[in-house]
Amino acid sequence: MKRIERMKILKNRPIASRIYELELEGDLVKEMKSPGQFVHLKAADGLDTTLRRPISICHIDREAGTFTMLYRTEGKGTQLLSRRQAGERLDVLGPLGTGFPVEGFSHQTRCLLIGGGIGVPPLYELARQLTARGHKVTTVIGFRSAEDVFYEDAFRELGYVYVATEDGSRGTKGFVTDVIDRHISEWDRYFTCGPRPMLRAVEARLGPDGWVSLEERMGCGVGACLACVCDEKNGSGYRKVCTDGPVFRAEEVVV
Amino acid sequence: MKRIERMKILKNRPIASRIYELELEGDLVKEMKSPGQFVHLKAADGLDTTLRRPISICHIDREAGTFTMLYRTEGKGTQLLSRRQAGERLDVLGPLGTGFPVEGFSHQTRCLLIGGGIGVPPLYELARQLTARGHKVTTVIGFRSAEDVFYEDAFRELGYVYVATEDGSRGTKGFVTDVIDRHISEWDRYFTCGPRPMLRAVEARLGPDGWVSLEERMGCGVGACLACVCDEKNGSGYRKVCTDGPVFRAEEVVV
Amino acid sequence: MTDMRVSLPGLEMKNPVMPASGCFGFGKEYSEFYDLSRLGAICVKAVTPEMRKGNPTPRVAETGGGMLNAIGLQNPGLSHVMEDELIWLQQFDVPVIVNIAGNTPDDYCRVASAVSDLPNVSAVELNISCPNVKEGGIAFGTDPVIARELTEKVKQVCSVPVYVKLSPNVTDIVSIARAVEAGGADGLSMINTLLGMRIDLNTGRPVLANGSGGLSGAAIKPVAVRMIHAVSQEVSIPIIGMGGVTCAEDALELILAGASAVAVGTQNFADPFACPSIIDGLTETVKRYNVNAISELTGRSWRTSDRQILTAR
Amino acid sequence: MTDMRVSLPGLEMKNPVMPASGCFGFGKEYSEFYDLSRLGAICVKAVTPEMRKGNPTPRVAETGGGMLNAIGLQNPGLSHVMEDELIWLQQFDVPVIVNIAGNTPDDYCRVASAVSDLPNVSAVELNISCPNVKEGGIAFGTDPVIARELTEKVKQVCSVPVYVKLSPNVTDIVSIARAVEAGGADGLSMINTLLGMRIDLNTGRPVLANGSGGLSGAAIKPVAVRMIHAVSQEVSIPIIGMGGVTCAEDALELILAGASAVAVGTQNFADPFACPSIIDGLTETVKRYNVNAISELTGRSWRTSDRQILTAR
Ligand SMILES: Cc1cc2nc3c(=O)[nH]c(=O)nc-3n(C[C@H](O)[C@H](O)[C@H](O)COP(=O)(O)OP(=O)(O)OC[C@H]3O[C@@H](n4cnc5c(N)ncnc54)[C@H](O)[C@@H]3O)c2cc1C
Ligand SMILES: Cc1cc2nc3c(=O)[nH]c(=O)nc-3n(C[C@H](O)[C@H](O)[C@H](O)COP(=O)(O)OP(=O)(O)OC[C@H]3O[C@@H](n4cnc5c(N)ncnc54)[C@H](O)[C@@H]3O)c2cc1C
Ligand SMILES: Cc1cc2nc3c(=O)[nH]c(=O)nc-3n(C[C@H](O)[C@H](O)[C@H](O)COP(=O)(O)O)c2cc1C
Ligand SMILES: Cc1cc2nc3c(=O)[nH]c(=O)nc-3n(C[C@H](O)[C@H](O)[C@H](O)COP(=O)(O)O)c2cc1C
Ligand code: FES
Ligand code: FES
Repeated sequence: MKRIERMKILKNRPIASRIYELELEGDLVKEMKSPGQFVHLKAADGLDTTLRRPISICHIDREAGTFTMLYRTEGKGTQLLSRRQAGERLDVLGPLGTGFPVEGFSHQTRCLLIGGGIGVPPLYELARQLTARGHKVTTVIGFRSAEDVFYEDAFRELGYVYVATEDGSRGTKGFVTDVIDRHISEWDRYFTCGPRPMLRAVEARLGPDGWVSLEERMGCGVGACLACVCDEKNGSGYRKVCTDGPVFRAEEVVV
Repeated sequence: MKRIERMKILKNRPIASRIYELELEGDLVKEMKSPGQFVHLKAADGLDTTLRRPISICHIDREAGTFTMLYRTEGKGTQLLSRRQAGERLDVLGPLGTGFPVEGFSHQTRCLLIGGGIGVPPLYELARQLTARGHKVTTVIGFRSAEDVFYEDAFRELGYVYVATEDGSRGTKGFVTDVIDRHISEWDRYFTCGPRPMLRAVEARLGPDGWVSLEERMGCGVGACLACVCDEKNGSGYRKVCTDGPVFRAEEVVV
Repeated sequence: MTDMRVSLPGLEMKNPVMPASGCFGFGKEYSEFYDLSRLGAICVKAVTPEMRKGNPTPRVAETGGGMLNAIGLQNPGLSHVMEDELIWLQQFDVPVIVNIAGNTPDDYCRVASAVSDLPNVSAVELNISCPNVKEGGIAFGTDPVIARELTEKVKQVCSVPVYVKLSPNVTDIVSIARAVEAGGADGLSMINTLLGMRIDLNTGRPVLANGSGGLSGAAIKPVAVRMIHAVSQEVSIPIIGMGGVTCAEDALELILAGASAVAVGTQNFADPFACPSIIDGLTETVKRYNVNAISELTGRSWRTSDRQILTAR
Repeated sequence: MTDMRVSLPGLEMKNPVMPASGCFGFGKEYSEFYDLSRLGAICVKAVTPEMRKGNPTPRVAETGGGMLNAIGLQNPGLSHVMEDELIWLQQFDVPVIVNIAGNTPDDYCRVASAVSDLPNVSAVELNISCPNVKEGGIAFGTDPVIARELTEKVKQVCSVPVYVKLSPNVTDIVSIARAVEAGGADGLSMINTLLGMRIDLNTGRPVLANGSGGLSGAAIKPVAVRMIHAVSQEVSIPIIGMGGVTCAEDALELILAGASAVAVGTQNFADPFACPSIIDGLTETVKRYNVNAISELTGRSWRTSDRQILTAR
């Protein structure tokens, strides 16, 4: 049976401009396996938020029984979340969704991870699991400006990292696709998460042999309300981001 | 100009069954003079409470720049209030309303203060101000049971105190009116605050030569919305509890 | 122990709580959280004769104390629902209500007649009030004459009791309720969502791709209470109440207003265990009342004539 | 600096923000908090020809994200309002709107004709939608023909512009809006409160002595946005928008939906400085938009055809 847990907040601290690192402890961690899955959080008790908020799992530490998320303060929910303190309990539903595949690749597959802004976090657990399995990881991460950059060093420990910023204040000036155009030629599989325009540009360049992680406004987060659908590429139907995704094969859905 | 202040919570602790003592510090204390006035509190930020909550001023410490309220957890607002911690700020509008008179009495007036349950708190500041002016204070306070009793000792420092409990677990068994019937014969003025049935019983016994403090559901707390009216005794009109009251001459309004 | 069972046309319920249509899919997702047999009944997502894609996204938006949705009746269509979803639900010991939507009376009749032949379908609920479909759908719920005719037509072809789900977006809900009762409805469901909209301050455009959507959640509970209170005094068929129920106390409020059973919608999203915990909470809360069966509380707000204390125990 | 002035029939406003009728008395109480001349306008409590006592208490109840009220039009009557309240308001440099209620068209005409002769009364607002009066009051707001006739009659005797305040408790608010426009209304105010109820679980009876009341506050904002969005596209008279405005962003949302000015009701109770802080906030927020005057934002949600980013600056 699935469940929810009031997990203990160990850490909730800013690490970049409007970006917070939130570490939680609890039993649910045991069920977290696949990178790219997400949890559905109640940011606050009471009437201030009617709906939960979906946030990706960024780092699972199964031994410590903890996991980490990174989130950006956008609206009400994430702002309330940023005020929560270590020691408090947070109502967590998850892990939910279908994440990135890490099995079934041939030996030492060259994996290209491309993340934009708040799409970067799920790639971190992915990078860890891929490298743990002996694959080669190159990460391209894009941000607006130097103060928005996070986890660059963390990724560097797992492979080669390129950073792009729109204003050029760190790394390559421009978008992740500029980095790809200039620096990346050899890769076997790609894995990407970020804003829609970025996903579209990446797919246009790299073709269908990859996986994309999508965002959509959610109601239930578990597949019951049909709020979070995206279009299937071939076919007339919809897929649900919360259960069929958030990770899809690039060829499967319209980004 | 009137104002609101985010006052600092110095203390917020339980002192009897479901009764909390809340001490606040701030500039508004300078404006607090009349016993029986109240403040209008925002129990929590956000959507959980649309309206403020009226709570009586129980003790003004002008030198320390603090004042104290006592409240009972009833519904949502007071429950949220009870979770607020020392050091946090509380949004306070006040002091509001017209309190009990303490001037204009002849020398050593024998004052009878009668309070029931959560109607007791405003009588404490009243007792302090009356005794400070050399008047004699006798207090009769009624509760449901021993565990509900509060401030008995505090009142004792200011005069004679009778306690009644409905179940007889402390003081006289019965209501404040039972105490009055049995023990009180000599008094010049009375001052009462408590549930309506108590106020009615008190007025029926002691007549019009006193002051009653009324409760009514409030919207604005400042006289603008007309939510909090009570009937005038002689006349077809209404009086506003939040501005004309909460304290009225017993002969003035229908209790 | 208060008797929690309620008995409504076609529905012998263990307790008066069910999920509201559209907020529980066809049950599969929530069956991963708890045993669906605990529920008083299950009301499934609206079914139309053919598969429907629904509206573009975003389909939901949060609002103060509530949310908007414009799913647009996405569903796999009658035959898939019958062959897959409803069969699957047979494993649970719980009455199933099939919510039906359509553009024409014939649409409603086709679905009603087909699903009512299934052994575990105990009732149908005619969604004549979905605010998120352009053609026809809304008129059924706002015109008493049309609402009555639709009810009559469905009654002729449907072998299980028919509940009609009323729209709150009307001047006079009592007249619609009376009309569908006259048309033979066995019960009423109320209320569906209020029409609402949010505008995105950055784009200046509505947040929902559909423009407007249906408002649900705590925000609308006072509207539901008032309408159930008004309608229950004017009809003699039972009401399944819904609108903003988040806890046992809310469910009780709708019951006191006049509902015989209560459906929980939006709260399932905030808490996947909403229904079972409301059932547990209600079983506990109802002990405060001096009644042998929870059904005695239906409509007590207008049955008792003075401000007596109801919680005598 | 964006030009914050808005110009509506009879109302030259410094900014588009005013208190909503019934939530601000006749201004005296809030004048103890700030200078009323800062407001775009002032809309006073409903005035009837004779003094009215209103409903018994309790008159208010809190709800999820909102509140219910059933004040019942308590007011000191026309002559007292004219001789005392409205004269007192002359000291402020702010246009005054007199909200009018009544049981008959004649009631409305008497008050409108009398107050429109006062120098500082800039407009009247016909409250044809107060849910808390039994006789007549509500029908004016739900029947387009009656609403139109009432508007016509008042227009004949009233020397200042006439705004008609619409009820949201109708099936088709656009038809009422069109009718009062045809009747000569100079502007619309919308929305009044939704009908709602709360039941006290201890007594089993409605919390409000009146039974039902009017729902206001954040909970109803999506309903207000949707109705303003719909009506503003169908009429050519301006709209004073209201319903759940708690902050500058909410005010902006109503403006983008189609309102030319915005009234703040319930929020005054939570924060007596609500109006001036919304004015300040709006002055700040509006800078994000590529406009010279805030009036350019009215109805932008339907005037712009695609999802362009509005916040260009
Ligand atoms: C599968 C998935 C994984 C995500 N992972 C992360 C992450 O790791 N870190 C992170 O910072 N953000 C992540 N997001 C985005 C995050 O959910 C939104 O930023 C957040 O919900 C905004 O909430 P808010 O209350 O601050 O904003 P508001 O705008 O006040 O939210 C209002 C409503 O809109 C929804 N909403 C608003 N923006 C988004 C969005 N971009 N995607 C989905 N729903 C939205 C909210 O959930 C809420 O229901 C993820 C989204 C999805 C769908
Ligand atoms: C002038 C005045 C002075 C008061 N002084 C005190 C005091 O010193 N200590 C104390 O414990 N209580 C006092 N009260 C009562 C106190 O205001 C209520 O207990 C409190 O508002 C309940 O809020 P709640 O959210 O816990 O209850 P809920 O029932 O959830 O409140 C819902 C709504 O009803 C209103 N309400 C509920 N009960 C009352 C009530 N008895 N009187 C007025 N409004 C009510 C609330 O303000 C709120 O708007 C006073 C009331 C008034 C009018
Ligand atoms: C996402 C969503 C989808 C819904 N779909 C349907 C539906 O298909 N058929 C229907 O009759 N009502 C539908 N409703 C309305 C609910 O059944 C219910 O009447 C309404 O949401 C009020 O209850 P609540 O406040 O508990 O959510 C839907 C509501 C939501 C929030
Ligand atoms: C306590 C109270 C009294 C009201 N009295 C009136 C009134 O006299 N006349 C009127 O037209 N509207 C009246 N209203 C309705 C408001 O003017 C406004 O239309 C409604 O409350 C929605 O706005 P809000 O959500 O900002 O409060 C009243 C509202 C409240 C809460
Ligand atoms: S969020 Fe409900 S189906 Fe995906
Ligand atoms: S509470 Fe508004 S007038 Fe008294």
